[in-house]
Amino acid sequence: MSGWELFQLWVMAFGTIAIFSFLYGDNPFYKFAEHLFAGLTAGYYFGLYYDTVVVQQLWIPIVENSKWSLILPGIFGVSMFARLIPKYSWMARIGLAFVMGSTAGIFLMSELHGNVLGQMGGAMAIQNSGGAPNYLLTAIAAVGLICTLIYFYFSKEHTGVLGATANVGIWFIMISFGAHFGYTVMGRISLLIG
Amino acid sequence: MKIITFLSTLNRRWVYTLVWIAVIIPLLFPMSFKINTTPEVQSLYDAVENVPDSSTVLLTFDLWPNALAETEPMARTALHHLFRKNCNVVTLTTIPLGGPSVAERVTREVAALYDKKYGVDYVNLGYKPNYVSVLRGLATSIESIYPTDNSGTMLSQLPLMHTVKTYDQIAFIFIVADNGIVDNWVSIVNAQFGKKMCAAVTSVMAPKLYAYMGSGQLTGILGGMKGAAEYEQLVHKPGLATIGISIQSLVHFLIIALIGLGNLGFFLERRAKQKEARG
Amino acid sequence: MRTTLPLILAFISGIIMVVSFFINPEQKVLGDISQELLIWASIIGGFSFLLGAVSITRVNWRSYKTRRPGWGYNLVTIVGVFMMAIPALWPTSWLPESMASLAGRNAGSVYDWFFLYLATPMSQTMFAILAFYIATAAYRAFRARSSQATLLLITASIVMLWRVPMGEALLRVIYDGLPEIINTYIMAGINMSVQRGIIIGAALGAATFSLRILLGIERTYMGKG
Amino acid sequence: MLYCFVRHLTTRLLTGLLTIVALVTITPAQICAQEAPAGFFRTDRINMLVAVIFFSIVVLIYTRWAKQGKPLFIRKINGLDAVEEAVGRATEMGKPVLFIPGLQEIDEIETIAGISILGRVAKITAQYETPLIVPVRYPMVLAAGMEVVEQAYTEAGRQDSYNKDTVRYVAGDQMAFAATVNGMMVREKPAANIFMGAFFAESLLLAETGNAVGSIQIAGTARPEQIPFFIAACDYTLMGEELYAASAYLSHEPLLLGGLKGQDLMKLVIIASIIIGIVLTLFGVQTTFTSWFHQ
Repeated sequence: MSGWELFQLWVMAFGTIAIFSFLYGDNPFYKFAEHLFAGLTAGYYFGLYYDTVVVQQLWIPIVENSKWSLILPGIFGVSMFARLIPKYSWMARIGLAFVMGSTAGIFLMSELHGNVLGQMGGAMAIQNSGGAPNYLLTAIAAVGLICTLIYFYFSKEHTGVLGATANVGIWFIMISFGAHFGYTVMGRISLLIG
Repeated sequence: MKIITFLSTLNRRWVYTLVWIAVIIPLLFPMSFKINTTPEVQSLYDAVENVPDSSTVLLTFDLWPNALAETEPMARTALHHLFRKNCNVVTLTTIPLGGPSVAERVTREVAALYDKKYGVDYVNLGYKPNYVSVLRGLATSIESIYPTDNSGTMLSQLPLMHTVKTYDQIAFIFIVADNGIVDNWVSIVNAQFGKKMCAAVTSVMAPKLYAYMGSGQLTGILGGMKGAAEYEQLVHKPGLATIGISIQSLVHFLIIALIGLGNLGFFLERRAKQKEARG
Repeated sequence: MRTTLPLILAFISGIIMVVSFFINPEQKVLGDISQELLIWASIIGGFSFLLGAVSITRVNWRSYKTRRPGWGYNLVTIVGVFMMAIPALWPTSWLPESMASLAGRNAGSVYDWFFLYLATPMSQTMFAILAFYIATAAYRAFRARSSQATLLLITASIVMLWRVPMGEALLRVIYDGLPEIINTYIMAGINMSVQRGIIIGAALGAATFSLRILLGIERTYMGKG
Repeated sequence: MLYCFVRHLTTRLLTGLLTIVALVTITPAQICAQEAPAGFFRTDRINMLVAVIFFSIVVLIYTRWAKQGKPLFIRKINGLDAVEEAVGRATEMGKPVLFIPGLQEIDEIETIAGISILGRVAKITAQYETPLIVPVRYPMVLAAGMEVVEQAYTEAGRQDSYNKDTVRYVAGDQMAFAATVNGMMVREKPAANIFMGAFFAESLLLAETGNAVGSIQIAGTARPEQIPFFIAACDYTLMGEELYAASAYLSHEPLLLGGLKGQDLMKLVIIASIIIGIVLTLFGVQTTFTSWFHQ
């Protein structure tokens, strides 16, 4: 173990112990590590966004491939910094409009097409397990889906038939959340062991 | 009555020490149990096996630094599996913190074992903001979204990128993620461009993906350290996950015991109160 | 003008995306416009993240300047920012050949070293702490208060047993096919159908939210003034 | 009882179903099953065109009805009675109520829902003059929170008893926020803790300390991975969309109300289509209807 590797080990140990100390109560040692981590993250973002956006997405295409049209998004991007000055903060909205508009356009399509229609297609097919069609599983899948949707139906009081289906729905939901609970606990423990 | 007082006043520090013990014992005396494969992991393995050899596969590192214990073993095993099949690997990430650095480091380490050359056999495109632009934009032209790779070399100088222009030249997408990005890969890329894909995710994210598995939008799921351990068995590359999963067993028993004990105390207290109310 | 122009731009860029979904990819004209819009959204998005990093530094700098209580910690944050940012932005040409790899963001740079040996362990430990909280919560907080919570805790215990090799072996002792039944009927059956219901519900919610942004009905993202 | 359920369905659902069934019959099967054809328009995505147009019409109609003040019924979310009950208990014991509107910025939907529920809780605490504590994590959420609480106190005619630091900015960082709020819980010993909004891993920390202090806890969040913890650790939990329904029910804000009602009708149409689809598939009838939903 060379001196340099020992130093590296010490630095990692410092980070780990400083954060673990929070278990035994909030202390200045933890506060120091916490604030250092916040700084490192912000610094990481500085380096990353300057390099991947300003240099790689703007400077190189303009200089190398002379793609002058990229100057416009560059200007809108810089106008985002107007948000720091309250008086001119409205200027940042133009750039934001492009981002929000295009993202909303894509999501409107992908959520309906990929998620709603895609999942409905899956719900109509015969579920198979171990290669063979499994009709019990198909029944469970159909009943579970319909009851879950009914449980999250708010336009009518949960009484009568609607109430009964919603009740079945809550039992399905509790089992699913139980499984989710087990998986989450498992995940947290793996992070401790890792 | 004595049990109730003991149960309700157990100090949290005791519980912490119990957890430490439950982690350290299996480290000292390793116990190994047979890890059998669940259907989701088997169909993921088969899907990657069916990818034609020496075709190009997109491997994503959509992961933050905090869940590397679960996601890094999956990425490593996937790289072993793909390089063994002589596939070209293009890596990218939609996560700003950690994604680019981990993709760079892990891919280079595993590629060195198979003496793969950067630029010819594998390329790291790195990170670009606004994941929606990346997922949707790669369908039309990779070069327009990624003018250069992660270290700033122009794509025109990388031989592999001369042939790989859009999703059409990519045979399979292997997603490694610890957040909800898999939903977007499925609802944008799989639904609109029909790319076959599978997802290796942290345990927290796994239960949701069964719905995508059921509708055939995903061809396989690796869930948390257990999924990673099964995949390592199938690829015959036992690594961090196989060791980790055996340690985990004892802590799981501890948690279940704690829930049971806690509820025991709760019921005894409630019965005692009811007796008092009646008495 | 301050509110109508952004709304019109948001509508136009949204409609371009919607229409390009229905138009054949071979159509050059619209294909290029939508691709160009995606690149713009990515670049502008990058600047807004850069703004985030700037404002964190500014907030800490101001509380350090005004000596607000705990200003020492704010100084630590500012030092952290520049510890990472300066080596990453340092042009390699200003360094002698031997030390060139220290600049920039690649493996072997100071930036990467700080990320690997300082930021990553801290962030991993922050999440590892949660394992302890789960243990104490399992003991002190998770109560079978109602029949629903009881069902949740029972299913959770079964799944936790099933997901671990030792636990799975125990389940096989009870009944050999039990792990497979758990996987098929609990995970790929009940859990799958409920997750499907939640995905459909969430997708409808997201689509409604996107529709409102597109038509300019939803304006909270523009903030006051 | 069954009759009213069916009647309720037919008045609105019929229109939705009729449009889908009509369109299904006129578009012959072969158009839908084709690869992306040459022509200008992707005819293989007609099903999406119908879905988007139908969805947009439904949501926009309901939003307009809501804006016009039409009476749109939303069932009372039973988590809300628990909230009123908890505040009542806090008043009897003369102990404060602690409310956290989630841990995210103001532009997140969950935080907006949390703030509107805060408005309702503040109105009750104003009437009973119960002390209220609202720790927040971001300056913008602080501003919105103060606005809502002050307005609630004025509406309840208790302008004088409103004090400025009910809503307080605690800390920016996730773990530091949890630690400080835990300190508050142990010191103030609130009778009721209400967590409404987006929560992450630290939700466990808050719920557990609240348990130790012995307060009634009611939580509401839309994040599926946090809901199980809240169910196990709190007395009552609003799950996923219930959080949004509760805020729409309370605030009657046209945007929220319209959207929710539109999504409800879509759910009915989806359930009906799935039932038709399964019946057709079971009988092995591969019609245009089922082919619509396969990518």
